[in-house]
Amino acid sequence: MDNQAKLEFKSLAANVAFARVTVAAFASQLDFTLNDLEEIKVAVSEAVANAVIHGYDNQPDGIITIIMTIREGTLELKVIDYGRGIANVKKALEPSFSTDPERMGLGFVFMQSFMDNLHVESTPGKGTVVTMNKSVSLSGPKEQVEH
Amino acid sequence: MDNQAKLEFKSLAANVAFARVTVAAFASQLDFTLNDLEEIKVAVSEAVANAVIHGYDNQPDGIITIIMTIREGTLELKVIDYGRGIANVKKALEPSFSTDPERMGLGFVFMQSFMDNLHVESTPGKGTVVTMNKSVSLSGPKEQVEH
Amino acid sequence: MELDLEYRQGTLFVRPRGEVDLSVADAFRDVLEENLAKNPVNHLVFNLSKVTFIDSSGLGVILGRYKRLKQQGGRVSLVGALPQVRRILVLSGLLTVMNEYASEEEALARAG
Amino acid sequence: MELDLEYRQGTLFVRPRGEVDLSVADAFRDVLEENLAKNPVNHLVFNLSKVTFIDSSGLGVILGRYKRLKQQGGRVSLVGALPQVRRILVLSGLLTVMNEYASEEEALARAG
Ligand SMILES: Nc1ncnc2c1ncn2[C@@H]1O[C@H](COP(=O)(O)OP(=O)(O)O)[C@@H](O)[C@H]1O
Ligand SMILES: Nc1ncnc2c1ncn2[C@@H]1O[C@H](COP(=O)(O)OP(=O)(O)O)[C@@H](O)[C@H]1O
Repeated sequence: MDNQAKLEFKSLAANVAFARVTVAAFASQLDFTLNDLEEIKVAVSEAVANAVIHGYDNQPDGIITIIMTIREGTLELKVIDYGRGIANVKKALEPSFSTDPERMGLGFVFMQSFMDNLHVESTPGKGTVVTMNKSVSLSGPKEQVEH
Repeated sequence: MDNQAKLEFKSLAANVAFARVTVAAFASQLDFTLNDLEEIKVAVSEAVANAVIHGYDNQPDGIITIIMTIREGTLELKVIDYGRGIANVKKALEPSFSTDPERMGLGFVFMQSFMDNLHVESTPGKGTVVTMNKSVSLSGPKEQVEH
Repeated sequence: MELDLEYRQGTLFVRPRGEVDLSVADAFRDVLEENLAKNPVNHLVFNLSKVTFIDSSGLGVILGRYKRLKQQGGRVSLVGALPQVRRILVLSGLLTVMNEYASEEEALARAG
Repeated sequence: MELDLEYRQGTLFVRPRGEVDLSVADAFRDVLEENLAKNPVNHLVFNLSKVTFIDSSGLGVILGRYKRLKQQGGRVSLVGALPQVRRILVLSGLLTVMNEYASEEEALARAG
């Protein structure tokens, strides 16, 4: 059954956990394994943390929107902020690249590793849209294949 | 810390569980007891089920909006639908009153019992807004008082 | 919700697991009606010990079956509700019309 | 996240519990820096056995402390990561620079 939901919240660090629990609850309408749900949680956590830290520079008054869609066994997530934007998306996607010396530059790496697809659109001064997809694996529980 | 989030989703029965988990995750930013969180889940479940069944007559294309606000230790919830509306709110709030013979007429009773406040605004043909509040009890964990 | 059903000498044991809300109410009701039509049941035992969440949509299924059995002279017992589920049963008034037991055995022995 | 710290003869045991993400990263880092300033530490042991979730914001706190200790000639050990946390450690490359042990005792005995 196709489904869609939209979540909007303030750019507070406390909302990172709220966002990942919400998305996992929505995703659990598909037959994802527990392992898949853990991976989705990490991806959401990274995207939302980026919006809070980089997009809004840790200011709490920004709005972050997540659009969750279930379509033919696939979960699509759009994590949107209306903040600073990214001047060089290609560079930003490189492993270990970070504009913040305190951070690891692994956010996009984790999103890419844990989801099937990652797409980043950004306009400096306007904001960033991170789109990620993940399908339920048809080959049975993923754990059995991977471990 | 004050906080606000807005959730929008389709009027599908499957989203009743999604809505209550999301609200509970948001509410857990306050120091509610596990018992309080269970009560909040029931209240959300009733309000969303009403929007699906009564507001939208079980049609899946309606939109349900939940606005969650945390302000000074109080959780405020607004559950909004743009459906049929309620002609006689006073009557609808009466225990055991239901326009559906298969149902118990206890939805509003549960919302009233499990939250501190319940307020219903409705315009026939336009929709319904159910507003509920619950504060963190200052007298320590509620369980110890009640059981 | 998952559901386990067992029929034994006029008693139908119903063992739902998980969350009983609007999303499962219709299917739950249909399965019960089907089983009540198939077998002569004079005692319906709801074992709620594995139910982690219930709301008025879920209770409605139980109450509806109670009304049906009462008309036929049968009875309905509730077994093992966890605290959060039990509070809902109390508040709904269901416990004033149905008997509650600690175990299925007790429900069988004492519901007479 | 909750945090338990224990200092014993040059070793600081760090035992976070729960979820280690952006919302706790600053406080986590500050507590560690404070303790590293207070005591002479040549071995930092992160016991992750009670960590249910970690993301790159949480890992950053561990990596930052690793860099600090390495400069001072100290070492960092990781203990007891659950499978989902361990996958993140692997993917981040942290396990290529820090040693991993099954228990705190083993970390003490083998990290020389
Ligand atoms: N939502 C965003 N808004 C603005 N800049 C972003 C956003 N997300 C990522 N970036 C930029 O991309 C870089 C790489 O991101 P990421 O791989 O998540 O690493 P990290 O968050 O550790 O810096 C960030 O350092 C930042 O400069
Ligand atoms: N969102 C809504 N839209 C339209 N009508 C509603 C809505 N919520 C409640 N009602 C009306 O109020 C009545 C009482 O609601 P409630 O106490 O929840 O009992 P129940 O859902 O069991 O009927 C319903 O039967 C319905 O007629």
